[in-house]
Amino acid sequence: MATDDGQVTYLEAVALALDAEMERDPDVFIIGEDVGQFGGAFKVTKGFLEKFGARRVVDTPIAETGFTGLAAGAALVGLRPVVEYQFADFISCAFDPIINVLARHHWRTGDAMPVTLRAPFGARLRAGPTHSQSVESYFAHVPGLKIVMPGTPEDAAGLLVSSIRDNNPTLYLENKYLYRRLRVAGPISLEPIPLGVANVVREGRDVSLITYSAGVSQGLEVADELDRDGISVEVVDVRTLVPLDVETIVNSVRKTSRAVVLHEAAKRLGYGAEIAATIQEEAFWHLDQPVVRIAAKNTPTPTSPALEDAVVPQRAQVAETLRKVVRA
Amino acid sequence: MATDDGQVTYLEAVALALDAEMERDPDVFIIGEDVGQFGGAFKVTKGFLEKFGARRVVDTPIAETGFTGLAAGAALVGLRPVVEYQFADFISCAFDPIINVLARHHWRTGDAMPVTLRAPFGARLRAGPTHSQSVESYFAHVPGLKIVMPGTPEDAAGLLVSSIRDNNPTLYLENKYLYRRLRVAGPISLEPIPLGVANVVREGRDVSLITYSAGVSQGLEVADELDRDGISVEVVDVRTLVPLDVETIVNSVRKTSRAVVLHEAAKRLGYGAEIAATIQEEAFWHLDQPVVRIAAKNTPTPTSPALEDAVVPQRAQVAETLRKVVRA
Amino acid sequence: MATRTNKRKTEEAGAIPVSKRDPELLRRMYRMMVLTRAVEDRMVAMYRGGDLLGSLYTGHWHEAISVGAAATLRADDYMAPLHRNAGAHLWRGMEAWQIMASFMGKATSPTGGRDGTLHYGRLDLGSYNPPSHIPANFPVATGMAFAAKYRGEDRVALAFCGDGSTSRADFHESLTIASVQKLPNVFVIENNQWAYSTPLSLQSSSETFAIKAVAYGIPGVKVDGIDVLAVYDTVAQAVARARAGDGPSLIEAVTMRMHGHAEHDPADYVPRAMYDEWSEKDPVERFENVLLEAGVIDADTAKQVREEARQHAIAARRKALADPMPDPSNIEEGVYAD
Amino acid sequence: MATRTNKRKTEEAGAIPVSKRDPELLRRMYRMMVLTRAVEDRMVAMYRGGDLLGSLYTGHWHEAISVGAAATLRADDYMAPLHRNAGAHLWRGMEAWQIMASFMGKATSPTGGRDGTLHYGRLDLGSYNPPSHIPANFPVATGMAFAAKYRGEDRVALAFCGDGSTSRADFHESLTIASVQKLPNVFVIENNQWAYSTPLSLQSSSETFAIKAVAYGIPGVKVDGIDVLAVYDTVAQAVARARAGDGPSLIEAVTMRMHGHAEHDPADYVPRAMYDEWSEKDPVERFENVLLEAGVIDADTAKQVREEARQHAIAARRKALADPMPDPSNIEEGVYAD
Ligand SMILES: Cc1ncc(C[n+]2csc(CCOP(=O)(O)OP(=O)(O)O)c2C)c(N)n1
Ligand SMILES: Cc1ncc(C[n+]2csc(CCOP(=O)(O)OP(=O)(O)O)c2C)c(N)n1
Ligand SMILES: [Mg+2]
Ligand SMILES: [Mg+2]
Repeated sequence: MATDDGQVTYLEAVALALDAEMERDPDVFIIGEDVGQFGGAFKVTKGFLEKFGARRVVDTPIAETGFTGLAAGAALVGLRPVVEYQFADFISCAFDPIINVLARHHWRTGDAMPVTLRAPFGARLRAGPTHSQSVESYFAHVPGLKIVMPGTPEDAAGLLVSSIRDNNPTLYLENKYLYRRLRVAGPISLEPIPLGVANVVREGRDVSLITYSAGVSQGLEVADELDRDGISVEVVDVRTLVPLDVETIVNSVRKTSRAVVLHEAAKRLGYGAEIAATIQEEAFWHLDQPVVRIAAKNTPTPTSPALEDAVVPQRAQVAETLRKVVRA
Repeated sequence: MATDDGQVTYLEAVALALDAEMERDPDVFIIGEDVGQFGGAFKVTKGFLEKFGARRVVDTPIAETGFTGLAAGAALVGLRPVVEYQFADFISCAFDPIINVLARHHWRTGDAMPVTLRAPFGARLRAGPTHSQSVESYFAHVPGLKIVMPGTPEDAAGLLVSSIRDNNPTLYLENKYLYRRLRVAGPISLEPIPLGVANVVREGRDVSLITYSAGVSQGLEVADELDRDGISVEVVDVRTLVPLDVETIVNSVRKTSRAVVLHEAAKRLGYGAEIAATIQEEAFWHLDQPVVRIAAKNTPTPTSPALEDAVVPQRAQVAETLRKVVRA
Repeated sequence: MATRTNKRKTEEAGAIPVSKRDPELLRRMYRMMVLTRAVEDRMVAMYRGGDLLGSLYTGHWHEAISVGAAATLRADDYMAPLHRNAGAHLWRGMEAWQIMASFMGKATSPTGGRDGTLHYGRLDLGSYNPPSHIPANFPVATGMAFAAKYRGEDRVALAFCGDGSTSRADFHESLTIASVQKLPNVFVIENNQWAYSTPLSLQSSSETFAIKAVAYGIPGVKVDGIDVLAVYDTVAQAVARARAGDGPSLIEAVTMRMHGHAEHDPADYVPRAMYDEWSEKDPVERFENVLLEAGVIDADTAKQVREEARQHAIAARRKALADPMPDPSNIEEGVYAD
Repeated sequence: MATRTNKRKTEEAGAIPVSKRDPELLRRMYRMMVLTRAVEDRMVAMYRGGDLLGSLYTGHWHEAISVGAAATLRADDYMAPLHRNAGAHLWRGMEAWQIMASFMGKATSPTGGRDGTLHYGRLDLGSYNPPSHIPANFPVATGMAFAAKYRGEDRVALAFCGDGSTSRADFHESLTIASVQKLPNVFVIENNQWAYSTPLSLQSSSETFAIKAVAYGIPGVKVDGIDVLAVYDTVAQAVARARAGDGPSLIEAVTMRMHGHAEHDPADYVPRAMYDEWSEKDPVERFENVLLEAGVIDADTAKQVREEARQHAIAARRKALADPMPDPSNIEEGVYAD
């Protein structure tokens, strides 16, 4: 499934991991709108129907509440459903079963609930307020859910494998802007990457940039840019929001004494709030500066390009903030 | 509607404000499950059906998605619906229309969306994981919603009046543990209290306790207790989470140099994260200590008393934390 | 007894004479209905006496539905009950003391006191433990049925909900999916005339609840919910249909909620005349009379069954009372499975 | 043309001869259908030519439904459209250039470029501007109807959705509430055989979509969605019923989605034969022929109407293209109303 140039895109990484897990484990199936013959709105499951049949590649009516609850029931009796929401925005229609049926169940009963919830999310595609949402903050407060947000093709593959094998409901959020923009040399490893382990994707001395999803590649680009000016940015990809690898984050901040958190979700109660609050709790005496949050403005995501660019964090803004924090 | 001893409970304050607004403005109506003849699960609308009739006191089928959307449509063409969710837990079933229909509408179109969403929430009643949720964090990230969480009968009245008169969708969360536990001497003022203005409910020198809802009375009790040991706690009731009165919070922290945030919602991405992140952003150089969050454990809310008490912040824990922060 | 409400319905539930039925099964159903009543009566006393933590939901006049429907299942079938289904739980092996323990927040409840009241399902008995949100058990039941079909097993999944629950997303979306996927589901609506204080006229405008099956192209049958044999036959037929791979059915069983929504609710919104009318239609008494008339039991047996049930409930209370409250020290464990 | 699908249905839509109808109204409907087609054809070209920001949703073969239904409304009635209803918008006074501007993210779009594509409703024209979530417009339409009834006005609210949208919570819960409250709503299902790539067989098992009305105890009528007069008559009857205070109706109008779900979608999952069959049933052509035959228009008029529509679409494009893109400086304003 590599592209002509032998490279694997972020999207293909997702598809490869899903394919491998469906091959490996007959209890894994995929359910969602248009995932069958059509191969999904973004074509992640292209070819899956032919390969695995309609029994395991299940097209559903437009009924997010219903098919999410279905996944819960199937998981309770031993299957490992993977649920695709066509756009993460529509997961709002499954908010109730996710938080009340899936998330709380194991704690209440001890029964396993191995459901993976896959959803393409995010902005920068000029898709407007109800096709561009970052949904992690709707769910991160809810005990019992894991939240996985890969920022690279390698992580997309390894973290999806782990999500599917995990015995908990796992919200696996695919940044649709990255789908065809990020690519790495194939073949790609399908070894599971443990949930809850952050990745220091670039070591640095002067400031820690704590981020995830599209923030990782954006952060690395900015780090390269600042490097030329002699500013050394450590980029920490948290990879999973829940569980959060506080230790890696705190160690980085202890080293650099400065922390900036970056995500494309809106600022108010974005996950950056949790990260910033935690950093100052755990590494207060190491901080030379307050933790700064770079995030989208507290507005819906606009459609029109100049408007969207004004709302969602841009590279220049990230660079400028990092410079300011380092210089301060 | 005062009690025999001339006192007004938190619940009566809500009822009085709703009653007054319905008397004042014929466009205000109340809709929800069992709000009519039954007067609502907690009896906030007791007597309303007789007084205002079935036209304005509307019992609905069990259809939270549907009646929330109905409120949106009615508001768009000029009415001012007040929606009651029987328990805040069930607002999960209306998450989709609240965030996608109500919250984003004005920003998209310029049309007003004056809907008040009333929901009794919270723990300490031994009601278990799906009858005790604190729901503010599900919504606080969403642009376009206001979130109001009164901690006293006076505020319950004045803030409900303002919520109903506000031209935005407003989530007004009633702490059901306080309903019959808090009472003040009547008559109670029905003057609107502006949204977005925090209240320093007790001045102090040594530490700022930033809180809301049930945290206010709990915080005041603890402050009294610590006062006897010569510890002076300033208690700030933020009253509305969105908009948040950052200035009052920051002024308090600048004065005391120490901040503790208290809420009964779970810690991870509870609203305390936003408050703590903001305080360290805005008052970093005034802080003698990291901002500490006191919150429920990251578990669902248990039913059994000892379990629930172990999860939800208790007075002793609040006192101990404040002592520790002051001494550090 | 069962009335046809749409043309796709399968054969009318046959009025098999009592004498042609398995007397052992009949006696077990009778015992379970009597036990359900005794346990719930005992719990009402416990509620009044302050034994319980919070409120109490009971299934008075739902015994024929709970027991009649559950009795059609094999042990390896799935069940997704709600708050009026103590009888169905007991049928499947739930202990009376454990139900009580749930309403008391005891360590011995199925959730160890983490959840409480009606949240006492046990997956080891094939029964889902639902959250408060109704009818969240409906989509879950479609998942159980989906898994059975996926694996080529002939298990079925039976779910219950109330008349009020039919208004919700979960009802509509699960029936839509189950019918399209031809899942082995049986959905039973317990129409007890009320949803909390809300009467049928404010809940639904369809002629019956069974007729809502038309919207899903599946059989819809309305049945007398106080007649345990009618319930049994109707559900058995739907179960057989599901087991045969012919897809889901919807059954409306009509009864009356004879207590408040929960015991804290005096239910003074219910017209007295309704209680008067329905108090004549006690499903336990009715079944007892049927069995007495048919000679399946005699008066002594009936007396004995009732006394045993009473003693069982008393013993259950004693055990539940004596059971320990949970230890809070491990409360943060188990949020996540390993 | 309209077929009865449940007994509570009101009178069959009368087959009023064309000659007995208001020729002005007929000609306006014709002009609007032609204009809709011309505008959408132009937008397809614009999509291909790169004029638009993202994808394009069109309503080819939905023109009779959009125009026929909207034409039954008074100007002060409410409408809650979705993504196949350009014709209904145009009928109510939306400008073609403004529709284009929406797909281009222009400052002159109804949302000033904040929202885009199909999100171009305008409350000043009585039309709701929906979010992407389908059919969120249904509950909103019940609220509009509720407000009319609340105030004792005789306005009605008309809402459209697709076949796929009927599976969702919003459909079921809004119809449940509207029927219980007897709200002045008319709900139109545009059954175009597909929901994105999902065929009817994977979406719903009910015999028809109209028959789902049975679940709400309201009239349900299935109508030929390419016959604008049949649509008009059927919706008009439902509107009259709603206006008279007799409650909501459900109408299924059958057509075919002749383009992809949106223009990026080649829709190769659609069997060729379906396109072949349906390309014969162009609603615009059909209505033109009806009017020509009845002498309401002549060939010259038809030609002229088509040419005017084409020019109108061209001019609309020109204006939309020339319109400014929005200024980002005030993007944080307006999240909250004053
Ligand atoms: C989604 C949701 N909304 C509201 C409630 C509160 N509630 C609990 S039971 C009930 C009435 C249920 O009526 P019905 O379905 O007829 O069941 P019954 O109690 O009559 O058996 C309500 C409104 C709930 N549990 N879930
Ligand atoms: C709640 C929700 N889920 C999924 C989608 C994605 N989606 C947009 S349109 C569509 C198909 C709609 O089909 P139908 O209702 O038949 O309308 P049509 O496009 O055929 O006119 C889907 C799945 C959505 N908009 N909203
Ligand atoms: Mg009921
Ligand atoms: Mg369609």
